[in-house]
Amino acid sequence: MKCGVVVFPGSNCDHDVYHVLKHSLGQDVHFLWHGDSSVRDCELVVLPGGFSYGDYLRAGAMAVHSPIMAAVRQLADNGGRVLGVCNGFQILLEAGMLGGAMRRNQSLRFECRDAFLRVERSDLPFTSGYRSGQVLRMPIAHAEGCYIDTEEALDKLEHNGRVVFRYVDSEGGAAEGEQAAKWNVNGSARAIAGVCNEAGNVLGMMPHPERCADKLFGNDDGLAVLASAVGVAADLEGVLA
Amino acid sequence: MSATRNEPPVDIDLAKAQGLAEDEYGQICDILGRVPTYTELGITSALWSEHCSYKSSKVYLREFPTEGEHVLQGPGENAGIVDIGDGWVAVFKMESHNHPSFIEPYQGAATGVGGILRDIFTMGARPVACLDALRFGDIDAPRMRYLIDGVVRGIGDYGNCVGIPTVGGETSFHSGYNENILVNAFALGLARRDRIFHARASGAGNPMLYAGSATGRDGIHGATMASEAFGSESESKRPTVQVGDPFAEKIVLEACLEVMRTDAAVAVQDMGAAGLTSSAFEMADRGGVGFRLNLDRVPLREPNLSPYEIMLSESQERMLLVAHRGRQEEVVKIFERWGLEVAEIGEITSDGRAQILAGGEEVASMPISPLAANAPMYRRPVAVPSDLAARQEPPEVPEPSDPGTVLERLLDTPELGCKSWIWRQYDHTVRTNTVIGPGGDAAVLVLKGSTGGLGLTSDVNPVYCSLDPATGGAQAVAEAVRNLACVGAKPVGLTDCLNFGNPENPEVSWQFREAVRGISAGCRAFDVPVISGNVSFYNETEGRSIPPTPTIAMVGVIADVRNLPAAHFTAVGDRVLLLGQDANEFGGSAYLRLLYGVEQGAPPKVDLEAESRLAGLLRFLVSDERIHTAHDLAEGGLGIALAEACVGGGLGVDLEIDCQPHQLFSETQARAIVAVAPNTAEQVMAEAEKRDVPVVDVGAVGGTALKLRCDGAVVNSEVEELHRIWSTALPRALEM
Amino acid sequence: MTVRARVTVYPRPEILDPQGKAIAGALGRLGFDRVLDVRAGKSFEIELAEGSGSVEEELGQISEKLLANTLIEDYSVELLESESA
Amino acid sequence: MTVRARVTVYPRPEILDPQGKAIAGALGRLGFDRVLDVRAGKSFEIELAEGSGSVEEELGQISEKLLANTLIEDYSVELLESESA
Ligand SMILES: Nc1ncnc2c1ncn2[C@@H]1O[C@H](COP(=O)(O)OP(=O)(O)O)[C@@H](O)[C@H]1O
Ligand SMILES: [Mg+2]
Repeated sequence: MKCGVVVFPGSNCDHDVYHVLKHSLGQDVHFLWHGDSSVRDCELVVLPGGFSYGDYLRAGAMAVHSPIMAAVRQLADNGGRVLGVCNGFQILLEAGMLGGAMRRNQSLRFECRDAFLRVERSDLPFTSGYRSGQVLRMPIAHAEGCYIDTEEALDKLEHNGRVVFRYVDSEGGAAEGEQAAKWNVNGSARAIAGVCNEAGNVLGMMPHPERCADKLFGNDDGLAVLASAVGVAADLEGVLA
Repeated sequence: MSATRNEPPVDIDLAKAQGLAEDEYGQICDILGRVPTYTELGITSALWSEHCSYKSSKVYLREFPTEGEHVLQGPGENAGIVDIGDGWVAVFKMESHNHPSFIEPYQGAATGVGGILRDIFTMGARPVACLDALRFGDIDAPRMRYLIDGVVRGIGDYGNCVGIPTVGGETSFHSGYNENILVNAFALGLARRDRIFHARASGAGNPMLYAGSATGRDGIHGATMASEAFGSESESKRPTVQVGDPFAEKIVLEACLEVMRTDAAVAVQDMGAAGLTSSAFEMADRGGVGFRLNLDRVPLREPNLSPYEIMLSESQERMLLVAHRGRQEEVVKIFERWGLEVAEIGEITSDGRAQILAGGEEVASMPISPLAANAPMYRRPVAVPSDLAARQEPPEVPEPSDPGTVLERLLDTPELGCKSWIWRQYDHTVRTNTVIGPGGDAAVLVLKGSTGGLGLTSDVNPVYCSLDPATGGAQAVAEAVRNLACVGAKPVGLTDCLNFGNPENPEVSWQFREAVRGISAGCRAFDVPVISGNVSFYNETEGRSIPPTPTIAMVGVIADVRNLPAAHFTAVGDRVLLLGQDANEFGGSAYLRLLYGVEQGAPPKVDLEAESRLAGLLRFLVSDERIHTAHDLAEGGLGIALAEACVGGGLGVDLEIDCQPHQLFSETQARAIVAVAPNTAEQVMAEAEKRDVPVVDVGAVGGTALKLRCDGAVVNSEVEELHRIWSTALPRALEM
Repeated sequence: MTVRARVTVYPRPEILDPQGKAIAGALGRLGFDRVLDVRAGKSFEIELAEGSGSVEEELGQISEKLLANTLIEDYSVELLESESA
Repeated sequence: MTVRARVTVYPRPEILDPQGKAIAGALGRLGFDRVLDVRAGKSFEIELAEGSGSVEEELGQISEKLLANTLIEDYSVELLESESA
């Protein structure tokens, strides 16, 4: 699949995503410059992690106004696939493409560690490689990952099945109660780790699938996010070879 | 040349106020053949400062072995370079940011990271990893929690934003740092061997370009200046704290690497300490050329900076480049595309002089190489510390009444507790090269596109160094080698950060000389060259100096990173083998210091040959994929090493050890534990014996407790409980 | 002529403000026990060139477009003083 | 009775303000070309219980001790309104 990875000033997971798409999944990948006004013929565009414009005002706030974002929006409207990871998720939120907003982590500190996620939907282009209810281990690395919205909006989000990943405990149980802070790593409302749009072709998630896409790092739980997105069969053993 | 503008007249008093000694002032007058201008005086005092000239340390640093088969660039450039095979080179260096971090921990530590990253990418290498070595005082000392929090946030926020993982480091606490904390930042970059860049200016007529952030009054050494003589108003406007802008750094980094790929640039250098002065002079001196700068063209953040201020500003995230005449447009375009300010501020000349213009006047005209060649160098008086013999008296070692309780008490200290509260605030997985991050003995990076990788570690034990700096220096090198060996890495080079007190104090000078001697001996024994480094003197408050702290950061190569052992136990049933032989050594031990407040005795002896044999054995075992676990013994001895190996994987052990209970905490060097599948234990033991490394099988992995019997004493501690104590010790002490 | 203004941005009242809470807690521990509540916001001082349109309107747009995320934040605009160049 | 006050904290004028710089740049790219300069600061709204000492003094101490890093930041205190409970 023809894939684009957007480079904003301050992106720093751009090469990591590129590497997985190109070398682990054998796709046709290009970098897209934030100043470009077209995504060319890409069918999947990834907004990578990092600190676009230093995240100086609010994470993602300045990147939204880059010329490329109009083209990304267009692609999404036309049914193309858009994946925002970490800073990319924050940018999608600031762009109003997913609803909700990010606040600083509950701990008020940057958190770099593994989180456990439950796959809430496996019928999306990004999750078809998983089983519904499957528990994944995936690294997070962010300071502003606490997803919030009004109760009403959250209810609607849930109702429409737009919660794609949720932070859970290592057994897949709810990250609630006394242990909530341990598992819901940033204090997100309803332990939301990733959401999609109505149509299901735009996904934003805080954890980094590209950082756990290779057995070398002791974890390839994230590979199927990217593999699914580019339509590589969910038979991941084949992909890994 | 006449005095320009309304600058103060230069005389010996002003020179002294700027930190120049009387004969240094005489020297510069001789070199110029006249009295320097105000700007020239500032330039000279900066270039000849301890920080830039290494005047008190140079005579000793020459002892370091700096050459080796892998070394492409030793000390003298922005960073050292070693060949790591397959056409790749590793570029690395460590630097201190101690004083700024004590004043303003967040910005001090952040700009420390920024500075070391620039040192790496100016060489054409992409930074891929950082380490941070931190020394704090007692947690309850004034401001200490604030300092710790600020330093950790500063390092995290800067490195995270630039997108370079901090994959390891070290952290220790000692009252000797109550008033002088240490922040040492290490960075490593990778480059293709044929794409290395040197900061060596050449080619008369080539334009000099300034790129990055605009210049403000940051960090000019206002304190040492004669303030009456020079507008006290502008003095008061000078910020003492430099503020880092990691976003600017990130784009400067990307833009510089892009520029270097074009061949349009001749030389690139960052503006670090002494800013434009040191970058321009060093670049020209290395290339044997001169330059002409027009300060009116320097981008300024605020109006009305004097030439003196522009030359000495330490504003962050700025670069100086020399481009090939006719190709500067390409360079300019790249910087502009990244949204950076760029200006042509001068050109290279052939006369070997630094000519500096401002407001149509010449404010400085100095011959460059004599300034460098005549930089002062001192062999300061040395004296053995008067209390040394007393401090080295053998300590009394109390027998623990219950070694299990002792173990728990040790794990409950910030010193020996888990440091994850720190490294969780650092992105250690970005760039997806981190095979082993913080928490093991050494960090491991994979070199993408191959199975090979690098091991990185930073080590020193300041308590040992204070009891015997030569032994402490050698021990730091040995420990680094040992930590690398645990992940199968063969050392290729090291960088150091030598943190000491006031070199004008003969006892400090002695410490420095001895430490360098010890490090050099270590380097020779392991055949590891020093390829770069940094000296930080004057870590002293009210006459009290820090413990001598020569931090060593070492890099090793690993042929295959795919099946490395862990630092913790991973498989039930594994045999636990103890390598090395205890000699009951407690001088400077954690046991005496943390439980009894005693820092007494000679530090553990360093047997460099035994260390070499152990490291060789460990590397062999790792490369042969025969071991599941490898963890060296360091602070806290066998007891702490076992506890760490248990809590790291949540597995217990059942062991029988032939020693007296207190020996569990002896810190004899050249020891490690490994765990192996039962059916390979014999082979491994035979290999150890063949290599003359003492080895005993002490028991097996399994169960939920750390169980151990020695000389009638019993330890039986639930691993879960040990984990709870160990993992929360630091945040509890910090109350964060 | 230039105009100076200040835009202040606060989390909306119904949104939790963990930073404000943390500060209030820290102040309590420092012994400032009169402190009942803290809200943490942002403040921007903006210098504008005199132009044709209304300054307030311009600042409103600036705030909506960039300075505040109106989903979770409120903003207010305040003119400071004008300066002749 | 409670007192409400606002503490505003800004980087000192001579200190680099990376945030302000980045925001000014973004506003320029958005076409707000009247914007000459932006400084980014913090704003705290504090609610205090009526007490014996002077409110201003208390807020001064709070600012010095916690809200502002006076090495690099200036602060100012402004009383809002009092409310009877
Ligand atoms: N300041 C720090 N930053 C990052 N990692 C750290 C820091 N301090 C300690 N660590 C990590 O914690 C682990 C234990 O450190 P240390 O006790 O110094 O190890 P060792 O005794 O093997 O040298 C190491 O993996 C180290 O990298
Ligand atoms: Mg170790």
